[in-house]
Amino acid sequence: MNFQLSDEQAMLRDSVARYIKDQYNFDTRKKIISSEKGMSTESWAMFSDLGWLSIPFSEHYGGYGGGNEDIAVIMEELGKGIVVEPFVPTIMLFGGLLSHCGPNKISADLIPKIIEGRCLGAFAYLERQSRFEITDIKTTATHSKKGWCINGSKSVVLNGSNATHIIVAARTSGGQYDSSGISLFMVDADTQGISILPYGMMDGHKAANINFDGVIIPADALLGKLDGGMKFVEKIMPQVLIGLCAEAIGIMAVLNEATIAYTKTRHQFGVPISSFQALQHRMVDTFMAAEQARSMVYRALCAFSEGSLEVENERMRSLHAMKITVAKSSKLIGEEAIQIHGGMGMTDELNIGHYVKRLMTINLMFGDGDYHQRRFNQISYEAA
Amino acid sequence: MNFQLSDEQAMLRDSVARYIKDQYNFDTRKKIISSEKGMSTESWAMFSDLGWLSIPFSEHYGGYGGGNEDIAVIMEELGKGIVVEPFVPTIMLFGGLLSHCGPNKISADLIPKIIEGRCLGAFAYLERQSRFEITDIKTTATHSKKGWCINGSKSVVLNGSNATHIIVAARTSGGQYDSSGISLFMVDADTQGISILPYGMMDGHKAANINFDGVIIPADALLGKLDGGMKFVEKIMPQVLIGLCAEAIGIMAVLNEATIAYTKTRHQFGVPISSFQALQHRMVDTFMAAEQARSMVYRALCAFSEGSLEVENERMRSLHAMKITVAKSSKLIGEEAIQIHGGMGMTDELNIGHYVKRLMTINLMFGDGDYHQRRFNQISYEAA
Amino acid sequence: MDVTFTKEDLAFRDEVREFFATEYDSSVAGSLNLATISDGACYKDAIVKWQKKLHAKGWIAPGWPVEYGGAGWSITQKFIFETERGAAGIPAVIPFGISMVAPVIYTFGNEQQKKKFLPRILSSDDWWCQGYSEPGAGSDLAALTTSADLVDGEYLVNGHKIWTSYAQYADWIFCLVRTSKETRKQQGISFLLINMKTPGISIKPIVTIDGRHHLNEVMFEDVRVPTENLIGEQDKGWTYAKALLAHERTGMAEVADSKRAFSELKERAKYEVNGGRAMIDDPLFQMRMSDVETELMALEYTELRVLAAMAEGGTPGPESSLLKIKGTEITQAIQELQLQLVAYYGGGIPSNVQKDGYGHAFAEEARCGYLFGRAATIYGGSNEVQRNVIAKMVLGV
Amino acid sequence: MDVTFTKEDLAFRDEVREFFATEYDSSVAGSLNLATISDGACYKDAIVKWQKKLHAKGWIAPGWPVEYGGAGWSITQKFIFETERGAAGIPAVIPFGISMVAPVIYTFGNEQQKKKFLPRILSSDDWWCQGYSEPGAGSDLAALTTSADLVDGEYLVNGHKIWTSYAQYADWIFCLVRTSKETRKQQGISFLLINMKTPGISIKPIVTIDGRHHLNEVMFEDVRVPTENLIGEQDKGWTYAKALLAHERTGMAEVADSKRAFSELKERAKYEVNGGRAMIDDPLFQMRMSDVETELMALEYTELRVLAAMAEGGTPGPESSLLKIKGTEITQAIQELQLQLVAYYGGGIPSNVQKDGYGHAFAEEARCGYLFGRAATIYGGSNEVQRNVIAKMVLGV
Repeated sequence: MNFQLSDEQAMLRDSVARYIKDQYNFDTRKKIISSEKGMSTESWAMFSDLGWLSIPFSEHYGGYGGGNEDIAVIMEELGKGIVVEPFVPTIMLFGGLLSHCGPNKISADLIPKIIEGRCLGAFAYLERQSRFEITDIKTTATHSKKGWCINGSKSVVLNGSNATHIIVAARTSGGQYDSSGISLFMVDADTQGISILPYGMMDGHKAANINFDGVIIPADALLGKLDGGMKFVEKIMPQVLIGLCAEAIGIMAVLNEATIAYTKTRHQFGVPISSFQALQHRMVDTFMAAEQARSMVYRALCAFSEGSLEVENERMRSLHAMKITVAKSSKLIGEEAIQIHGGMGMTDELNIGHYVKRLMTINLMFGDGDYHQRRFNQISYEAA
Repeated sequence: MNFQLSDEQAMLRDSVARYIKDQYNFDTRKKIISSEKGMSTESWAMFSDLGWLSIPFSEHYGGYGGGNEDIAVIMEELGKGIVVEPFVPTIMLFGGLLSHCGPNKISADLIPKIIEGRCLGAFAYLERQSRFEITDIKTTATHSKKGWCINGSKSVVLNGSNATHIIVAARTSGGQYDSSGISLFMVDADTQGISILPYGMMDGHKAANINFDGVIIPADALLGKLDGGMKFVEKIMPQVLIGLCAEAIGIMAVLNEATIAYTKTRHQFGVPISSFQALQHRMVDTFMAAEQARSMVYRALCAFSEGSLEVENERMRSLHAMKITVAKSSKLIGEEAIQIHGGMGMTDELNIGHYVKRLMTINLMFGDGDYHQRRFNQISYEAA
Repeated sequence: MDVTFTKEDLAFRDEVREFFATEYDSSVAGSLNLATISDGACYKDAIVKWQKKLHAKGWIAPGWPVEYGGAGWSITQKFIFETERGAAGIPAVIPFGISMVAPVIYTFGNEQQKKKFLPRILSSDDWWCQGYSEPGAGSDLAALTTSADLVDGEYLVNGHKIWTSYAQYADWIFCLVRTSKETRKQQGISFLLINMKTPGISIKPIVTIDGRHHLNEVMFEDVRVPTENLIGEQDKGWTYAKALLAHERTGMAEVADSKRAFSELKERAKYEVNGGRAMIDDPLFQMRMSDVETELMALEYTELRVLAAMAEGGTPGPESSLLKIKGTEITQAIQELQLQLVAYYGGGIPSNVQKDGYGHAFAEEARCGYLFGRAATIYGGSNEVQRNVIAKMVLGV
Repeated sequence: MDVTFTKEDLAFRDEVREFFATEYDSSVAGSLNLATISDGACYKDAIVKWQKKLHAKGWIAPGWPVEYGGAGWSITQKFIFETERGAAGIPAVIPFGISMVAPVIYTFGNEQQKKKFLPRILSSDDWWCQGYSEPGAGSDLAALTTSADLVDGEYLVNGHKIWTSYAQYADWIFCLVRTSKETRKQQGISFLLINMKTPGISIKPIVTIDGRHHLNEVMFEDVRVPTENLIGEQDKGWTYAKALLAHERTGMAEVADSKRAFSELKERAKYEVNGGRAMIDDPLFQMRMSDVETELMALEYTELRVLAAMAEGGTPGPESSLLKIKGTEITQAIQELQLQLVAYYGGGIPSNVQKDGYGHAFAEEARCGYLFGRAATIYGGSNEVQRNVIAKMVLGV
């Protein structure tokens, strides 16, 4: 039993850490998020050069063939730099779905391009009404003479405005909440009938609302089986959630360290505020919250590792429990970081608020803590 | 708008406070609870002499004609002495039900005896399976030649072993959970077929499990209307809950004071532990919790006062909210009192644990915090 | 104990409702909503317009002594007014003039100062801001270093104030300044009124984590202030400020506004749906809601108890700190639930997207409310300092 | 990262399961359940009987170095053993001998002491108790005043220990005593082993709020202790005790036992019904359960991380305090839910009523568990002191 990184993983970690330290400081990030694209194409090219974009993809496509642990290693370090480039939407969502749908013509075409940094992807699944139920989909794909015709509106599509390609989850059968009638389609971002409304998220990432108005795509744009889209979404979910939570623990580490450091320099009533026992005990609680969150990420990694003896139900429990714990720890750590930084923590100028806002956004992605707690309760108690 | 006691109420408060200070100290109480009866008949006679037993009863019966506020005044002071005599079961439950069922022969007979201290009462409603649902009643009362025949088992009947008379809630129609098929019956404690198993509760009060095995009682032992028992229970509930919560705020006051005093005398690391900021802030939280609980008791008192403009739903919301808040504050204050007293707080010898155990028992009576929160949610949100 | 309303109280309530319904028209309300709050001039105009209406009615400063323009209301009337204001979704009067500097002026100021300043505060012709905090002196207010030296019969003010709300709109600022260097740091502080148009004053906006401009730094460089602008005695300013602080905290319970915010939350929870079920029907969300609502119901009565005690001649003690702590915690808890309710949409849909109908009607409000709301437990004496205050008073250490 | 089980691990797990199933027979289990715990002799007999079986198997002290009788297990094997023990509802080995005094003896004791004490600890022939706390020195352990003065080649011990668990069963007590009055209070403390049968020792039971007798005061009046019972050097006892403390805390996570308690809770929640609905189906109760269970799932891995780091040669640092804090908080949280589950019946139905079938099968266990469980955050270095420890290590102040 060990929780140590392999030599390769340690190298990967150091590579990301070094890049962020040398080339992605807070000022650089500020410039990137205030640019029109909201991301740096130079950075993205560098990510490709450094091999990070190849990590989860099979050697078959020219990838590194890495697993959840490797993703977690990268994501934790990206979290420390609150990097806004679209690693999650392009590599983990778009790329993940492509990997699982394939091998097929589309994956053979696009995955190498992703690895080379020439294809940016997005996954359009959310709709205005769907909240955290991914299966709540009203957007339709119907047969047409030329292939498929897509109609509907998608909300908060991560990387939606920069993506060259979009995977759209659309209803091909069943009612509004049916999980079995959803199919995935590959759509070129410049196809006629698509209108994209981009905006910046509070975490500095770019997202978009996308309207599909009679968008015609070829018959072979269907990914995998008809009505079988949710199966692929379920397949990528463990890695996506683990990746996001790993990013979160990177952020928590930064926030806790920064807060402790601040209390040592900030003087009130003639002494550093780190000497106030009430604050000390609260910082102990944030320390423990970060450790517990990290343990949960490790637990999920172990549950989904090859050779794990865990039954499916236990794996899913670990996954939900991870998201719940990360949500709670994030909330505590984020709010205490601001509170203990006092007025300074409230300013847009300091980095603290930006780390907190990224934590808040991660909490929202693919279900907040309460959503996962409901699911956890369901499979833990109701089925019992 | 004022929250001050009337002169009469202030006198009543002082009377109870003086009695407890002079004649009901912790050692006296210890002797009382280790006695076989678990109560002091001398104390009870004194309560009668001092007029406390007459407070809620109508002048018509020789009572004082007091209201919820007067009850709250007494109960808060009784709480400060963690008095174990059966004021709640005899005066508020048994007496309350009699008052509301009457005027009739039974109330005209028994209420004066209660006031004189010659009648001790109990209300047998709970059963093994019923948890907090008062309407979950399996005990039956069926017509018999001689009147009614009662069969069933009641659990945790407060004052059950000392009561001369017992009001029994029994099912006269409907299924196990129906609220409309429950009737109340007056039963002499020495009627044939009754077996009583007494025991001490953790709070030092006496309770009993009571078995009714073909107990025959006269036809006129039915209180109020057939199948209408729950109406009376609902009528006494506001006063009962307010009284219990008033007792709780009396206890909270004692615990908080004792804890603060202890921190000033207890030295660790060369200084009084009251100087530790982490403890100070926690004691501020217990102070605030006690104030919030007190405010809720006042709110409920106002909601149920004559002339209140609150609609029924708002009154009930205040009642549930009071029990919820008292439960939460009690838990915090009780646990902190023990924790901050350290090892001493764990001993049976010190009074702290006994105050905490009474708070815990109050929390359980007529629904714990979660039970009331469910009800609160129901009438606040689901009906909305 | 008596909190029932008399006939007169009920008549007063009807009058208040009527006034709000008639006078707080939608054009005013429209300018005050969040979509336009970033337009400062528009925001200020709307506030002033509304406050002038309150003034015309004689209701702008109910808490003042009647002789200076107060309304002479009973506690019950004040409670009714606040409750109705909150229920109508009308913002509270901007506190810096009416509830912060004015009580200091009418309690400790001279006749000339009262005549000069109070009428223009009542009429909202002067917008005031507060110059207390400094970069090195946050919760430790008395550590301030901004100096006012008597030179040629004038005070020469030099220093740096921070976290000054709405200084960008202000005509006047009331400042704590150091007029002598005593050993005890609370001594040697004076209370000075400074015209914001005086040469040497500069303002630097502070953008907060909600992306907006509420706060400022205010710099003083050789700013000349006439001695007639000194309140009371020189070096005694700490006493005046302290009297004000407990007053300020009492007003921080914000029960009426939280009640309004909570009822909005409840309304919204009916229309936010997850998997076909409205959030208001979700047992977990219900519990989160009632956790907050019951705290708020308790705080409403805690506030009434404090107000009633003050009406009996008491002064707000540690209870005022309790109101501040609980009030701000509840405000934040409601903001958290608002944000939780909008889910993804809290992440970042700006108002222009809302207008296009793609977005979410109250997502931006929820996000900015939550983010700027984090300040509530920091300003006005951080909640940590309030806990110290209570500890001192309650524990007697 | 690797936490998967090898074939050998799985074989070991089967062996452990088999051993527990065969050897921990119901007669032992019956004597250990709560109904009889008040019968001290019976309780002690059952414990000793079971521990002797573990000893015979060589599994009584897996954590010891192999040379003294340890099992030489890997971290994974220790984890498996603990997990299976918890799952089987078997109590942990009484720690005072095996995990508390023994590591001090084999690390700092001399050969004679090792030979004399270790075998009888392994065989459970000696029952040990801990003499650390004193009335004036609780969490501030080093403030102890019990003295041991060298007189005629023996230590003459005088003083007063308190909160001593199970002293009523003990053959030996290990004590911290003051052997010289240095200015720094941690100095001048020695680590002394004392036979409980020595004249001058008296025991006074402390009944706790659960109404039971677990704890004691132990008084020493001119108790003569041979110098051969001194561990290591005189006046250096604090160093030895400190090494032990971190060790002790690491064992306080009690994850396996909490998992067992939680699964019992879940089982019981199926049969406790409110208005016809099982509590396990109640959304509020579900949330209370998962709040605790997720914390426990995290703690299980936090503990594994600490153990793995220790196996790599690390020493437990602030993480051991984390395990103690979180472990005890979780234990208490489960106890609270157990108590909540039994509702009214937690109020006080004694076991004799249970037997009559009127009562509630686990009400007394829930009540006493909750009440005595309050001590978990107080003893072993209160959680406040643990937070101070982490603050010091993590903050570096």
